[in-house]
Amino acid sequence: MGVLIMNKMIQAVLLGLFTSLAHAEPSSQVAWTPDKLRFIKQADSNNGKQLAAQCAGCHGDNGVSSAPDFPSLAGQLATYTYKQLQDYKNGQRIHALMTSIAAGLSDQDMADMAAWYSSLPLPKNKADKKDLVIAERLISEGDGKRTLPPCYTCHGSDGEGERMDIPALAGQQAEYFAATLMAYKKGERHNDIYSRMRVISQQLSDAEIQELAQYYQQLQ
Amino acid sequence: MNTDPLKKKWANAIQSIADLSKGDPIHVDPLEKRWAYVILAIAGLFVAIIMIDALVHNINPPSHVETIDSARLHLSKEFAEDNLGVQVDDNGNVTVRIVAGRYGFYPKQVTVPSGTPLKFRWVSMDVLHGIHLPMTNMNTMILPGYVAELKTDFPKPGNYPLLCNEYCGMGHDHMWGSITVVAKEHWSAPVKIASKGDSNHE
Amino acid sequence: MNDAAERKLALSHMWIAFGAFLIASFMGAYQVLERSGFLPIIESSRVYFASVSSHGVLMAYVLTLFFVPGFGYYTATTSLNQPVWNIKLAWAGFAVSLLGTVLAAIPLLTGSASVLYTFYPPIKAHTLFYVGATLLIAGSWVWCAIMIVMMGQWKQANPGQPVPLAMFATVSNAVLWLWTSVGVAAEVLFQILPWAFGWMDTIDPGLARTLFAWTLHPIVYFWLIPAYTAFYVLVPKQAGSYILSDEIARVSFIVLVVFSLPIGFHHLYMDPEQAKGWKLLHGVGTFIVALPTLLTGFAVIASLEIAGRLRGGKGLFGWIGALPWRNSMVLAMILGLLMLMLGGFGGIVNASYAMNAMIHNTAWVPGHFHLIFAGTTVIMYFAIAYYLWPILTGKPLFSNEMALLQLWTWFIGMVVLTTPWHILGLLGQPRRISSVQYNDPLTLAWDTFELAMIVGGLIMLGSACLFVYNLAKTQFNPTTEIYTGKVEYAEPIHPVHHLPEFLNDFKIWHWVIAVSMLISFGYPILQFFLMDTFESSGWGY
Amino acid sequence: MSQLSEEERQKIINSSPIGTWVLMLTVSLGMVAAWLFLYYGVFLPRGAIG
Repeated sequence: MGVLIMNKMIQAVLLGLFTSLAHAEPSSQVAWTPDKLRFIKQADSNNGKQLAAQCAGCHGDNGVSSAPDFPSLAGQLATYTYKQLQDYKNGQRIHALMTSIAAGLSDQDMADMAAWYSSLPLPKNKADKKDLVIAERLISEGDGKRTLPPCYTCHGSDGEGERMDIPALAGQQAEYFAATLMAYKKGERHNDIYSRMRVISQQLSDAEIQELAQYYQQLQ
Repeated sequence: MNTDPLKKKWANAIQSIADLSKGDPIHVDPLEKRWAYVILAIAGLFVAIIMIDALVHNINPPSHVETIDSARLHLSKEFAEDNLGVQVDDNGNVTVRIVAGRYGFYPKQVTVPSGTPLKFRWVSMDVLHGIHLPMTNMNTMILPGYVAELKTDFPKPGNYPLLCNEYCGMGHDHMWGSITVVAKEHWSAPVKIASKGDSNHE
Repeated sequence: MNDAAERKLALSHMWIAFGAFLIASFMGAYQVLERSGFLPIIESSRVYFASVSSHGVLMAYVLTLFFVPGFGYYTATTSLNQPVWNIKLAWAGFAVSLLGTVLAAIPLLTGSASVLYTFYPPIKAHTLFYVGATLLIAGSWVWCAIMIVMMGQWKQANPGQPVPLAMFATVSNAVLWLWTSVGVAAEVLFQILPWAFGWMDTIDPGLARTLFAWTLHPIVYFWLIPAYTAFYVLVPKQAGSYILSDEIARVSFIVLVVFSLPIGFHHLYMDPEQAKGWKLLHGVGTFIVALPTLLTGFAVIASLEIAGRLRGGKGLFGWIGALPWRNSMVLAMILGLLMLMLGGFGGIVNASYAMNAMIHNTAWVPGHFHLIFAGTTVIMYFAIAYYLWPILTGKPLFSNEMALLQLWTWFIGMVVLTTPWHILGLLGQPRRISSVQYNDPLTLAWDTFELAMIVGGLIMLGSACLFVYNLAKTQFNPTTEIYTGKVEYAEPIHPVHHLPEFLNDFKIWHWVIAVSMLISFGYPILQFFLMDTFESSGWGY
Repeated sequence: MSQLSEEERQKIINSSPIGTWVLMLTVSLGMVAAWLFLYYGVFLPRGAIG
């Protein structure tokens, strides 16, 4: 993994050197061609279940994480999980552990695990009392003045996600959720094609991000 | 297709037109006949104006039949993420490349010169979109699988909202960006720096 | 001749049609309120787009695909004076269309088919919606077959005789609809259904839009021909006048059928998947199909002029005031022609090739087609219903006063609704938005027009309710009065004894249509199989 | 309803609809004017398209 980071650095330097010629790499190598979608649809979730055993430590036995900074994967769209694993492997998304883990996985492994997690029910967390008006407003109406589409238009009215790879958000760990949006906002995470999520998160205040995280964690 | 019946039908047709002279003539009021000439003349006028502008002055709707793999846009060279927006080639031709995807335009904002021929190349990364700049003729459908190319110019400087004008899903109302048109003399071609794409990625 | 069976058949069709119409009218009123943004409580894109989709399907498909056959069956039986051929089959067609309507309504109303009535692949609706729509259309083909058979039977029984104009017009519409529905049928059967059922992974939106364009223009004339039929064969009689020229009327119907088919690309002017040469060809054809409408306008107004002069109207325009304005059929035609004039102008602008860029997909477009369809077409459906209801139910119309009020309010509401719509279009407002989110001074100018549209929309909703109320009261009023009137068709000034075959049959015209469709759609469809296209997977919304 | 003799009726029925002719002519010329205005006054000034 150290090697990978080194590669990244070298890449950055090279890009810096030949600015005129250089083309930044795409934010993901994954493209949802009909073949790729069929490949994911036909994945073997039983094999995925066995492979996923090694992930339980962080992501929970049934893909429901107990550690606040690790995401729950249960009920996640297979396309989304698959794309994240690919992006880790190809270096478009960086994580101390995941980068090296993904490096050891084959396309088939990734598809199978993604299929297994998508077959599990979304996590359910008990709601706390405090009302989340700001989040509800953003999710159902967005904010035209900031060109913020309502969250539900892409992520679904029940946070269930949407084709092709819009992630399900319902029941996600609040801390992880907030950290992710903050990473998008700062540009530290950038594997969203055409920077769709970066553009949106840069319009959100930190407070709004916290409330959205809370809302989706308790959404069932 | 077997053409014999076709021939027969036409024979009949011609025969029956000949019959007209025998049978009672078609009843047409003289004024009605004159009215028929008037409407032919009106339709002819409109068609003539449209034809001349289309064939002589090249005033046509966007009809550039070109296919593209919408699923792999971000991996293509032309619509790679740091190749979008306004570009000027060595001959000074301005090309604007914008990707439409639910629910936004990428890039969200571009600045172009007024009174200058502009070539827009629009693509969709997902479903049907449409694009219209109110008070201009910048109007085209964007179909996944096709490049919508359109050449136009904007006579009046100003800030124009960039509206998606084709239903594309629940967020359709929110799908908009903007195009800023600045007077030709105040406009300068954007300097393309790879570090833009670079910063996106590190 | 006892036509009780035919009357039942016609009534059943028309009640489904007008039931759908009433439901869709409430949706229309809701939509004009919602999209104004004045009532934040009712703002909801989910409900709005479900409503727009249902409104479109109910008005464009259900209202028309039940009214046209209902009116057609009764016109056939009364003008030919022979029973409907194979009435069991007619009921079967009715049942299939009704089943299709119900099946499509379920996903539509539950918001799982918010793809608008033009389908919009690669956005994928619930499969049931496509199945329902297919059955709805398939059922209507039965009517086409029966109309064509009945005309054939009549011609055999009356060799050399001119087919009554009313029947000729009705059959022209049956022929038109058969040719028209080929495009959408091909799209649904070969692209959408296999894709919706998962037998195919992908769909080519370019081909789908091209095939839909095949249907999208002539379908408008399928809706409109019953109105023109009434203009020619019912109104003059009601006004106490005559058909100016039976032959010119036939020529108009034939030109409508033949030229409304090969011109669908004026719906694709702004599309990238067709080349400009083809668009120009279809554009020229579009101007040709305006001619029969202008001829019709002249002929039917001339019939009114004769009526007015017979009633003592003098001078250049004195006849206008002398017309029987209190006859619902005559009033409806006058108002219908006014709306046809306004909407027709909008249509000519749409048709004008590159100028289409000025208004494509803006509010101008719904402004235009509401004038032509909800205006001219539907107001004549009203008039026909007011005329036929006493005949079909055997009871006098509940209230002629109410009918006149209803027609006037429909006209006024329509003008108040569509004028701002056209202006908003020129100001660049997109047609298919549920709310205005743009933070831009340019778009703030839209508000006042939205307000006017609400007024127009509410007037029309009231008018729609009056219409259905009047029909229901007529039929279910416990009255002892018996109405024994029969349908009376207008006579031409110069009776026709002999007609050339091409003015008395469609056999020849089928070949003309086949050739023109081959020319105008052959390569544009073929190209998708020649160039290498990239098809789309299905998307949700 | 005015009383007309039969030949008066026939005369009216067979006379040319001059009122209609004038009416239609006026309307259509109005349309031509409006179309030309939109084409040269609104469409073309909004920028060439091709």
